[in-house]
Amino acid sequence: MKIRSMAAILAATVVLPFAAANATDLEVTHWWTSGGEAAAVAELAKAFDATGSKWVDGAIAGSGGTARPIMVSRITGGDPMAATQFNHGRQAEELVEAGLMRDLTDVATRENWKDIIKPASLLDSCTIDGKIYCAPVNIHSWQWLWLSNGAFETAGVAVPKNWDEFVAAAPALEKAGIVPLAVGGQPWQAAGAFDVLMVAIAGKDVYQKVFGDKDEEVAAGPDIARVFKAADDARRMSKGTNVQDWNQATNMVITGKAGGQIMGDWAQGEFALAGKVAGKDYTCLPGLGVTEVIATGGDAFYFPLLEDEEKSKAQEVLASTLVSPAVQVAFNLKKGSLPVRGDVDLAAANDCMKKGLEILAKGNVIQWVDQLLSADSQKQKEDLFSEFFANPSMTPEDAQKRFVDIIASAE
Amino acid sequence: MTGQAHTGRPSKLLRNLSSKIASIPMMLTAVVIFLGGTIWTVVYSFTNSKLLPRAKFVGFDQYERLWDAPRWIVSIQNLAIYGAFTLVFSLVIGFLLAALMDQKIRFENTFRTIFLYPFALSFIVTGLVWQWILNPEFGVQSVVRSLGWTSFTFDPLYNADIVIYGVLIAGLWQGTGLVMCLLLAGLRGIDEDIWKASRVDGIPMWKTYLFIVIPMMRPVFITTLVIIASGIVKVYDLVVAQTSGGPGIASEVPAKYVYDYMFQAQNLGQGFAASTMMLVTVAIIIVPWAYLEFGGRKRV
Amino acid sequence: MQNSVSIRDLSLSFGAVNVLENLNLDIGNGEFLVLLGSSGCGKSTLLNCIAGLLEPTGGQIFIKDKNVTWEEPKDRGIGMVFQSYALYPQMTVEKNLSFGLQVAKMPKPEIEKRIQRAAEILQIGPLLKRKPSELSGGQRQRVAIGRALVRDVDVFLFDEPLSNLDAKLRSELRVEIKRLHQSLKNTMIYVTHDQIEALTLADRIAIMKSGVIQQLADPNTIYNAPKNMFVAGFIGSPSMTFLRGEIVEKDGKPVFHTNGVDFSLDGYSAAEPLQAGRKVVLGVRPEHVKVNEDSAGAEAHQATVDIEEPMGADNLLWLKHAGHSMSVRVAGARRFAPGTAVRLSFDMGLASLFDAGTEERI
Amino acid sequence: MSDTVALNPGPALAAATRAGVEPRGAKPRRALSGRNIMLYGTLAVAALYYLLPLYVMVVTSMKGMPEIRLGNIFSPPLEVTFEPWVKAWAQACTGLNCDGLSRGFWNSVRITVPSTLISILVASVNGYALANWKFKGADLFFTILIVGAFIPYQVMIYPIVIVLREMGIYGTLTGLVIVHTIFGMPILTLLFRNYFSSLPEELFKAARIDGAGFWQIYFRIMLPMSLPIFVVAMILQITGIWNDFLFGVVFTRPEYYPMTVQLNNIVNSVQGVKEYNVNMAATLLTGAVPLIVYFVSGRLFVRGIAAGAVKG
Repeated sequence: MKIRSMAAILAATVVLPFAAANATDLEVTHWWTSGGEAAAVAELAKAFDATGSKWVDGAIAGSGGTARPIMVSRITGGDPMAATQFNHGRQAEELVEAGLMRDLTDVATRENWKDIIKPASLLDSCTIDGKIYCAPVNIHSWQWLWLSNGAFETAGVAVPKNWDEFVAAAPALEKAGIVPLAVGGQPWQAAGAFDVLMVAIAGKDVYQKVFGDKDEEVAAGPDIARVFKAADDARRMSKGTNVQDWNQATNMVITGKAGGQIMGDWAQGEFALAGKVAGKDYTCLPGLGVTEVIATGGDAFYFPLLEDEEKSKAQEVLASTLVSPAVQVAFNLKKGSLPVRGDVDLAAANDCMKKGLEILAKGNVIQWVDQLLSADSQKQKEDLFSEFFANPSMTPEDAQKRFVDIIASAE
Repeated sequence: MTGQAHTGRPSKLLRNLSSKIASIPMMLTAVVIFLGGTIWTVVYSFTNSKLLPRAKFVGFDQYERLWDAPRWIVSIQNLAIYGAFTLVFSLVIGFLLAALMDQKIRFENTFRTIFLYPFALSFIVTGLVWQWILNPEFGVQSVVRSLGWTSFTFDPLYNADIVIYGVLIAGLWQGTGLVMCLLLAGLRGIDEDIWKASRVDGIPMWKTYLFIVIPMMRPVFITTLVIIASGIVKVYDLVVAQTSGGPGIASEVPAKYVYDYMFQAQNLGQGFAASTMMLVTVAIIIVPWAYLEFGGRKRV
Repeated sequence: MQNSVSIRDLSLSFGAVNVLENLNLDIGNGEFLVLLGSSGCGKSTLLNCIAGLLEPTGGQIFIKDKNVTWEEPKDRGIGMVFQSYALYPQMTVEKNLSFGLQVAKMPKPEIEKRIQRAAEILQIGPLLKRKPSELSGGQRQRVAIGRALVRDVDVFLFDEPLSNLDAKLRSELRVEIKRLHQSLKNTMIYVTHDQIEALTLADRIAIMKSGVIQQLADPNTIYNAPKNMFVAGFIGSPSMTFLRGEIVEKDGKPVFHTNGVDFSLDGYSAAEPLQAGRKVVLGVRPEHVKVNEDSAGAEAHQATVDIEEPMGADNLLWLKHAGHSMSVRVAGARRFAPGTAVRLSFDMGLASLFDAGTEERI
Repeated sequence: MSDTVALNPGPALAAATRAGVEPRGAKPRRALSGRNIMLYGTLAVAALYYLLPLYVMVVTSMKGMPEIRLGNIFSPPLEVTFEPWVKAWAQACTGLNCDGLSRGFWNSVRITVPSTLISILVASVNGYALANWKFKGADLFFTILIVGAFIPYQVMIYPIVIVLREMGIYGTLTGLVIVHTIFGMPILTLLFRNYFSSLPEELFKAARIDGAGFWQIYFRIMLPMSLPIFVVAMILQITGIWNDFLFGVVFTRPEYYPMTVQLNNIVNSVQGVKEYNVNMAATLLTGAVPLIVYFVSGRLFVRGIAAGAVKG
């Protein structure tokens, strides 16, 4: 206690001369803890601190699975933070329904979010009963196949331009001792890869029918059967990956130990960090080179209802800061994600990012699975696909049956 | 004996009052947290609570889904395998080490410290370091291969059939030291005359251990059993740190199912149903035993 | 005599097991009462009830005419000495003695005075600064007695205080306890399973079995006129010889008859008329039989020596007599080879006669 | 060694204390007998298995990343560097805070000290009440408690969040201390109950005759005789609480986050290169406190267990 009060006095004497006396501390929780992510968060913090309030960082590493229970506990436990990260989608739905979250409709109307936030589906995810409860900050898309140019050179085949070519090249890679497709052991990677395959192979409409409308018949139909066949190929090609984390799998592509990886756009941060250049050292194929779409997954900030008047005001300031153009540019460049508004200029973006921006501009977007399915169904899917990818004796037909069950029971 | 005011028996509630007051934290913990929490969990397992608990009852739906889930079945099987082997091996290894330590050896303190120190480390650390050692590219396998035996294969963490034994190796590493300590303490509590008697009678040492000493160590075995068994049921961190349940779902355990469904899947009802199944299993095994062991007995 | 401790209808049961059943007992002021019995007879339980360490299921306990049934031990005016001494290991002897007084918030000078007095009486002055672990068994038990002494109470309770000591120390401390009682004149209640302690120390002995007092009397009565066969058999070493037989009438007088041998009952004062045909047991203590080497004689009590056990002062003979085995005590100087034929005569005034059915004294 | 025997008068107590110190098995015969070779050989092999991970941790923590990628994990470092240690302690980032584990160290101390003390105090009083002042129904509560030892912590998070919220102490240090006290209670109460039951009952009776009440007997008679079991309880609690991650992070606010949260952040920084050397250094740093406690008091630990857990 002594140390704390001393620190408070110290802080008071130091801060007072510079900042406004009524600077408000807002605690923000998130699970962005890697180097690139932290740099991106720092942009948010810097911009917010400039408004006269203070960003108190509450980072919890270990992905949303570790962090979310903590956030939810604190909100329901009556000791909420001022703002917290969730993914686009339905993760915070019930907290909103329980009346624990702050309604941002005023800010959104004032700043005209309806018009500036693109694609509109992002704001739809934030909207419950006509009210807006979150501020989207970025778009992360999953639809990418990252290929190691070096690996294909070693195997003596051309770098594939789409999924089918990639599958065809696999035997050559294997012969050269290269794992064709790196799939890390974490369950969400296998499930994500399948979803990407679905969009690419079965197309947008089927995807929307299965996940959006929860159409069992389509899920049991031939289109999805083809997707499972492709997943079976992917499973065969992924044998020998033997790593857990996605970035270790990415590292296999970077070092040429693996031919490719289906992973979201955040993977390019790893390539950049390793000093690799898009087009020369590696190739990125959005939509697996088959169906060029971008799914609008990503992150948004939610604001728990606080009693403190000052803090409530600061929450609104933070919300508007997050979507402001300058912050969007600075944050997304560091994060490697796409901005949530179409009216900003990302000249500094690299090749792959630009490809994404183009697709986005064309409006080839879909809602990502997180926005369509409940976390529960997502978890069931993860269980299914992590088992499927690890267990060669599970037939695609059996897997599809279980997949249909999950879709049937989804809400 | 006349003329004395007849003092009646004081109120039952007030007898042993200090003891009762002092036990309030224990009673509250037992009743509010353990019992109350359990009942609450069981009640809400019959609801379709998602992120937040809510009382929309759906009967046995959650249980039907639970027992249809391959992952739950695998978790139960894994727990059975892990539990049986942990129980047997930690008792056998722990007892063997304790018996060896009890041979008036030199450097007893050193050996004991070596065997016991892993217990000071968390399961997270244990899982990490064994993941590292069992990693085929860096660890034991690569070292043996680099020594010339190139076909040597030892990759338990990447082989779905044996991954749970990889977890077992780490779990035993962390826990057997404590078991050894407990049993060593138990051995030291045996009257020396027992050894003299069995020596005079010419009973072989192993027989003395098996038929005389071990039965005499019943109380310490019970304490040990409680500690080991409660650890087995709760196993979670180790698996998360070492394998994250993989490859696939091959090393999933029930506690992880509970946690994942409660928090990652945001399906409290499902998590509670899984918890309830665990609690029921524990209750069926433990409650009668615990009551026999700790309940009815009078202190002599 | 005013009663110091009175027990009324005391019962205690653990679950379905009755340890004490409707027990009544009055102990006079300054009396030394020994509770004697084998283990499990309820004697320690009774003592613990008196001390307030066990709550009775029913009945009442009075100390100095005050109903203390539900009082705390400390409010009963008792001190207690335990078999294992129960000294607080972390405290010095002095602290052990003063602990209870400190708890009672007694002024320091008074505490010191009492300790000095106790130390003098028990001759433990030089030990006051030591820890219990540095004392011998006998010293520890003295300190334990001292702890009761400093409390300056009316009633002393001893729970087998000498059982953990070796034979020599035991007899020494026995004498000391007796001396203590003589000088302090407190009421003492003493639990033991050792009949020698009981006989030597007690003003009165209460022999217990299965939670019931079998006989309550002075040592002499207990020894010579036991109330029933249990008491008769329990007291005395070696045990009283029991001969099963019946009363027959001979020459108009009742006579004890067994295995074709008659015992005249002259000199035995029976409490009830001895009818012929009644099945009875005759009890004879080893020292109440006279052995004559001369095997001829009018009385037909012929016997042969089976085994001889010389014990120094005494010589114990195991005899075969009329199909019974019988122990007889003779002076140490008189030696008998096994097989020797002897003639016995009995001192019927000191013998006991019990009903074979009820086992009660007739 | 034998002095401990003399210090304790009660036979049971003496046996219990001595028990922790003296080996009792059959005596060894010759120095280099086949039996001895077997004996020490087995122990040495076992010791290797237990030491290997520590060795790997230490060695890895002193290598640079390039060396880790190349070499095998058992080879000693070619170039010893303490960079990973420095980084783990003072530089590793969690979100915006780049001050490594040092940030959480004092929090861990602030959590561990009161939690250990209070949980031990409560559990020892429980054990004492159960052993010496048993009241009707006490066994029932104790049985529930023992069964409670088998409940996975995760299951109890929600109910406890609710209880703490209703008490108004959610997110406070007090709340966390209570949570640690609750979950330490079953095993500790079992240990203390067994220990106090093993003390001679006559001592307790003597103290009651002397007029001491519940608390006086506890503090003045029982506590001074119970050092060994308190050491055991302390070791168990310090280890458990220091290593706890879940409660520390769920039931407090960021300013109280213990060291394990930073460890988790360093080890699980998913989106970045896995720095094994920093991970290992962080692991060792986090484990240092319980490890030191073990190395220092391991001897008392066995003695305490001998005194407490053995008696049923």
